[in-house]
Amino acid sequence: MRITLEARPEPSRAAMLLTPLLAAIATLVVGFVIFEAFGKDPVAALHAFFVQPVATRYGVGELLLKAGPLMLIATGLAIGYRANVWNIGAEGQLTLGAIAGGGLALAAGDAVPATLLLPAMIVAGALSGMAWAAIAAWLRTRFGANEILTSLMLVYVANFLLSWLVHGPWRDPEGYNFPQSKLFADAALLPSLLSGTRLNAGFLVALAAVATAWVFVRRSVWGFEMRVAGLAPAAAAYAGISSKRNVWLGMLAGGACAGIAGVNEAAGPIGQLLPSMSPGYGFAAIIVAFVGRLHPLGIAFASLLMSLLYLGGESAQVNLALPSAVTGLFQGTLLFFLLAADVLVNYRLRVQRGLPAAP
Amino acid sequence: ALAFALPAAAQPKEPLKIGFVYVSPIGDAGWTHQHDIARLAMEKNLAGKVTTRYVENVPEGADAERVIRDLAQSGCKLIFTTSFGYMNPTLKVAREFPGVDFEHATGYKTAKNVGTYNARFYEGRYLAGIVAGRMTRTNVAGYVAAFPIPEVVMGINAFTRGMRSVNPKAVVKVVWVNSWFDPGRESEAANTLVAQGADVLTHHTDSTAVVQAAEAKHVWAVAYHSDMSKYGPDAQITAVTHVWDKYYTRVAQSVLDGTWKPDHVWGGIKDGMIRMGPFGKMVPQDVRDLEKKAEAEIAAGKLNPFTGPMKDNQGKLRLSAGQTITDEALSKMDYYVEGVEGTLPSSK
Amino acid sequence: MDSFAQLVILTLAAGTPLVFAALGELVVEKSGVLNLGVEGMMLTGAVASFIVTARTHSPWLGVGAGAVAGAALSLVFAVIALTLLANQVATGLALSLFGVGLSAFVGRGYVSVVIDGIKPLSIPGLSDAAIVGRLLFGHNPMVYLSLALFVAVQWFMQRTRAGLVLRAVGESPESAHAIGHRVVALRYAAVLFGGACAGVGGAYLAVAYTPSWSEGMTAGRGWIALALVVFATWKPRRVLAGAYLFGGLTLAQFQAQAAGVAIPSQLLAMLPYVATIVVLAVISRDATTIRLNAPASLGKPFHPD
Amino acid sequence: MSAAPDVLPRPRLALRGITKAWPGILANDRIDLDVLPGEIHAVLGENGAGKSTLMKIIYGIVKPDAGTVQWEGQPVRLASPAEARRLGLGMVFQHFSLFETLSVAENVALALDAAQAGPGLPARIRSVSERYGLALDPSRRVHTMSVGERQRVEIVRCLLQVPRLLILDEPTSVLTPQAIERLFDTLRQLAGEGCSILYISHKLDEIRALCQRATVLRAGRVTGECDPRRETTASLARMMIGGDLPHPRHRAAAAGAAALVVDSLDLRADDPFGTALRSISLTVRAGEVVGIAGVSGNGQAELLAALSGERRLARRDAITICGMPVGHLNAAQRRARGLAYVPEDRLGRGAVPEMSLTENVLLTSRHQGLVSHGLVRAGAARERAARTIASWDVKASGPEAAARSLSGGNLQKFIVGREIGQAPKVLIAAQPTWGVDIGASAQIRQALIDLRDAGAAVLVVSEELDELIEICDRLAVIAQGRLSPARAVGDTDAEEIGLLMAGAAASFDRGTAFVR
Ligand SMILES: Nc1ncnc2c1ncn2[C@@H]1O[C@H](COP(=O)(O)OP(=O)(O)OP(=O)(O)O)[C@@H](O)[C@H]1O
Ligand SMILES: Nc1ncnc2c1ncn2[C@@H]1O[C@H](COP(=O)(O)OP(=O)(O)OP(=O)(O)O)[C@@H](O)[C@H]1O
Ligand SMILES: [Mg+2]
Ligand SMILES: [Mg+2]
Repeated sequence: MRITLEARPEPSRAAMLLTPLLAAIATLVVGFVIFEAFGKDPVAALHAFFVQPVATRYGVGELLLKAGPLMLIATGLAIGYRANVWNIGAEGQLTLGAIAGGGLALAAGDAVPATLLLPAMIVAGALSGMAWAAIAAWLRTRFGANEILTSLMLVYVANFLLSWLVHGPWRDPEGYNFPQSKLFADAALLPSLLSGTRLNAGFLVALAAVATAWVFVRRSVWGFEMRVAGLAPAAAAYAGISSKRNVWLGMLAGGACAGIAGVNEAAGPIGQLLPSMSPGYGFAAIIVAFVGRLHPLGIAFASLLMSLLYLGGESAQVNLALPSAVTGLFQGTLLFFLLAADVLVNYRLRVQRGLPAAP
Repeated sequence: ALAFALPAAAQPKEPLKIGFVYVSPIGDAGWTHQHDIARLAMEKNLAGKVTTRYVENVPEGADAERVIRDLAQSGCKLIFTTSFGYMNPTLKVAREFPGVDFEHATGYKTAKNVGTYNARFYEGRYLAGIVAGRMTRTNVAGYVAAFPIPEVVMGINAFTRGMRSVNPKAVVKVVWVNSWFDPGRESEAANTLVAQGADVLTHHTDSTAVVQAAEAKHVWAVAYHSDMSKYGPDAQITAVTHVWDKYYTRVAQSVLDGTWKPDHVWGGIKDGMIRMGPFGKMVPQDVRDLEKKAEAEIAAGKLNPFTGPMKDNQGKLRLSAGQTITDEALSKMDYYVEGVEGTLPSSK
Repeated sequence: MDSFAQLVILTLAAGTPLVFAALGELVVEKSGVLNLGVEGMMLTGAVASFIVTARTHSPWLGVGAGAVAGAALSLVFAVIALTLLANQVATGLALSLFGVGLSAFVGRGYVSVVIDGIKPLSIPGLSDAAIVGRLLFGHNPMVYLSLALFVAVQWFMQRTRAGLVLRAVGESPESAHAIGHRVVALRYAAVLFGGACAGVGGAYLAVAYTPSWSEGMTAGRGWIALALVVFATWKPRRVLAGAYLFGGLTLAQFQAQAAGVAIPSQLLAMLPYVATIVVLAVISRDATTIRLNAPASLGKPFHPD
Repeated sequence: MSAAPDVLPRPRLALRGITKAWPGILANDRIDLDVLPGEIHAVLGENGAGKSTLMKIIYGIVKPDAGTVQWEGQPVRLASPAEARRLGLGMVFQHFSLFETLSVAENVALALDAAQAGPGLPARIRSVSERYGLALDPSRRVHTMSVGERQRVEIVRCLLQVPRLLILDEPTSVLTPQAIERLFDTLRQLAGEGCSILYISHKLDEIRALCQRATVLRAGRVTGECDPRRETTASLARMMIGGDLPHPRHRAAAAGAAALVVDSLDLRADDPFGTALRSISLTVRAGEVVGIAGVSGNGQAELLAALSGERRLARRDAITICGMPVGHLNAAQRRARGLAYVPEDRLGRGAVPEMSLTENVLLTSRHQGLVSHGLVRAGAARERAARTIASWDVKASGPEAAARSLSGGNLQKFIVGREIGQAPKVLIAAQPTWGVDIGASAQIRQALIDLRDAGAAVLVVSEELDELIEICDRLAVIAQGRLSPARAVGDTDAEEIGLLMAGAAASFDRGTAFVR
């Protein structure tokens, strides 16, 4: 007797909803074992990991605050990924967005009202994120240079650029020459969304992006064309779908979303320019995009989960003195389970009795 | 280290909860590592009266504020935030938790319940420069540096002035690696400097790579953060080490006593916040004596590494004869002094 | 001329961790599997090699342990991505996350432990003789090991039947399955090999290049290695060229700084990255070479019916 | 070693009760099959009857759910093709199992055991391929080859293994009549040497000419067994589909104005091994079917890419559709001008395998009322898919069925239906009935003729001469990138065209190439 995987005729909707639960249960079991092994009360540990961070209104605000950029970036990236456009440089595009939006905020100072300044910052962030992504898109369409490499390398270049700006020209003159810009004026700060929390209007932008992406992917003809290009490039050529346009659309969508995320960080919880504007959102969003199965709604949920994992990791350090390494292990495990359980969406387990063996 | 005896009053009180926020993992062997050693020492010194918790690897950005707030919310009454980038988040959270005392390392803003603390590492740099100036044969020292912030720049300048106080021909070459922690790059930078004639290396980065590179290349090394002689037994001539344990114990004790007040502490040799690492066995006695003498003078307040006349390396006079630098000017330093080669990227 | 020899030696030393990791990943990708967990596997290899060296005082045993540890971690990837058919990009990224945590965790007690690492060769009369002697005999033994690995990979891919099968599997697993090759088993082998190579790359850092252990000590080299495989258009020779180009340019910008060039160091530091992009754009114009070398099934799950 | 009628020899291969279910379909249902030594045994059935599945089970690629396999009287478990090969089985696949970036020699070596794939292999490939008239250059890479050439590689690969049972799953669909004759000679020779042959084809007259026994499958079950030499094509067809074949109605052409004009088209090949097109000129008028015959690899792929717009041209007026120059336009833009196109590979080009039939309608019809304000009108697309399914009698679970869940013949009917449903002014069809069973083939041919009668211009590129002669009004031959003048079908015969296809008269006069 052996267990084999058998392809389902079509993806199972039930499994789509159930596999995350399955993964969660498996993680809880493993969590029990891990925490028990560290001499921590597993129930308390899991509580600290998954419940405590969101037990308060403030905690929920933090969850959404951190989920926002992940959701926004992953949504943009997924549009390209569906068409096999592999933008993995969102971190750099985010940085450029922060530079442009932040630069505008610094230049405007107190002179411009928020109603004008904030939209301008967001547009500037989106455009510069797109411009950074456009480098990779242009290199791909013009020279055929692989965008995985170019977009990744541009992350490093973007970070050096920001570092140079905050160490040099944009350094706060009153800041004792520390590498920080001036604090933004109030007009350049995103308004709060939920009193008593840090959640700001940037989250609405993320939600709007998810909704737009949903329409684009499910309903628009361009979204359809990009899906064709991702699934069967020869069919796309046959149907007269421009592969260049798909590269541009895919890269620019990712760049715009990442750029806006950069503005949201600068004009939201940070409020100035620092040498590093993101704790790796651009890379984490890649995982979010795939855990969300490249679907806007899936991505929305995946980003909440990812955000919870971060908060849980901190909470476990604060409340249980678990080193961050252990939480990294735990996070990795949960992601492994989530990804592995996905197999049941497209396959079912089948127990086969053995065939007569050869003599 | 038990300079602070237990207070007589001994009704069993809930131990003081103290939180630490670290910018990198404890295991990075540099800045954070030294803070954590001091945290443990403080726990021992005040056994039973304090408990500590820490969050490591907290990026200087939007996350810092939440972590600090979480610590405050979880009952910590004293919180050390140990990186410059935590300054604004610390102040923000401090406003919401007036009953919690905050100590922010290396910053310049204080508040009712926020004090800052830092050490005058440049004093140690100057002393190390004296040793290096006497030990060098090529009269070239190599300096592997992370980012051009005042903290690092004043170290480079102090080291250079120390060297040139005993060896006017000495020059210092600087390579910026643009990373606090990347052993590979630090090592490559060190090797580059050796190839360009440096026979003494020092670093303002977080790993042991520069000292190891010096050992491999048979040149001298001045370690930073901690004593690294076991990584470079034949290379390390001395070290400039961070010692926070006394300070942490003292602050915690003052909070226990209810006497804590926000302060702007910038301690040096005399406060025991810096210790000069052991001399390497290759350092001759007269050099050791010279360094000890200068150390005593600094501790006594008789010697300031930045005493005029002092020119920057573009020839501009920054301090006239006899003038000593103000703390304000020091903490904004953005120029190289005479003897450092190259131009500081961000100098105005 | 002496400084030239010095520069060559330093460049090779700087490129070597990338050579190990990228050659391993090249074999993995040639089989049609994309494992983005290189950074995690390198770190795991680094910590394992360091611990074993600290315990046994034998750095070569440590290198072996690094290989085993890297392979063991890659096995996790293989089970999830090859047997359970999970998305390879996401699984690889999760593997990196996991590897960073794992290495930090097991290495906690070893942060300030000192080991006696693998030192550069010093053969009296050869390694110190003139420039040729130094160029030929002045490197770290692991640099020679990386070159041997290059020769072996090159030979394996081009000259052996197993290499041919590997390329075929990467091109079309369905066809390979149809004519009787064991696709999944072969991919497992390739992934484990890639893991072992990444582990050795990490071990090089921990026991030869900068003998020490500290969390995250690979500092992003795993990502650079991944990029180099693409840069090399899946050709071993270009992996070597790319690794040394990258290492050499990093050193060159340090040289420029030390020589007092008045350009902000952040802008100089962009150099290796920008140059890599430019070179890639130039070589990418030859689309045929890329089409012939890129594994067509890269990243796509395969399930035999 | 042929079977004596009185002593029944032990079967070389005996299947008992083989059952295999794919999700949602029983592909093989308790199948029993005996193959005798030295026998050429046909397996017949409509598209989707389960022939390929059964062959894959025999070759060890697919594991049956139930049933036993006996080889030379011994029960065996065929767990993999490697094991099957060790027993002496060889297989030519219906869907190629080749590696595009590898050379012919490497492709062959991969299918042989390590011992057989020694350094002498290229020479052996050359000699075997020449002996059977399947000329091949061992060093050439497969991605540069046409479909027909690839099939040669598949066949040669098997012949090199010296098998004791050779399975051929539709091997002749893209060979010239002469090459088919030569292949048959080879197979008869092999059988004479004792090799058993399992032969699958939809071309019933081939089966009657070649095979001694035939097993008929319908919907996964064995429905009959016969000696095809004693049957007629019609009676075989009846056994397969359980009814009579429709006869194509063919009226005389009433050609109108020129609808598709190619004017001295020169095109360099994208590929070092591709075929350059040299001053190709051609006119297809409204209300006629023009055929282009030729062995694949002679420039058909390049010509089709240029005609369809997958490859855009520098010269606008190299191609005109209904008087409008379209050379510079892409495929979608040419569609908007009235072009429709049925490509030769249906899965992955003509249709996206993972997408539903509704979405596959959108693929080529998205700018024909199915999109408004950039948004897809899903309901309208579904309705159009349902209409195509119904009017073409496509066997599918519905408009939401994934394209890959359809059998080859049914998908081809769907694609042809989709393209004809756009009411094109010009339809280009490449290999429209390749691998399609006789029932569906007849239906597709009839549809092409009906489209012509409705006033459209139809261009058919095919390697099946019989098909071309059956449906075309005029015929041209492509060889080495040049196109012969088109001639009325009545003025020529299969023999002559077959010779032209084989390249015997490869150089045509440029001046006369444009024939009215
Ligand atoms: N440099 C660019 N910047 C922004 N968008 C661009 C750029 N180049 C192309 N695009 C966009 O991408 C699409 C390219 O589509 P398409 O593939 O049709 O180009 P193309 O016409 O095929 O190019 P070529 O003329 O080189 O063949 C255009 O619709 C355009 O909007
Ligand atoms: N891998 C598979 N997964 C699911 N269904 C399959 C698979 N392979 C074949 N089928 C289905 O099994 C049935 C039999 O397919 P098979 O390929 O054996 O038919 P066939 O007789 O060879 O048809 P054709 O003449 O078109 O080649 C069809 O309905 C087909 O769609
Ligand atoms: Mg078939
Ligand atoms: Mg068929």
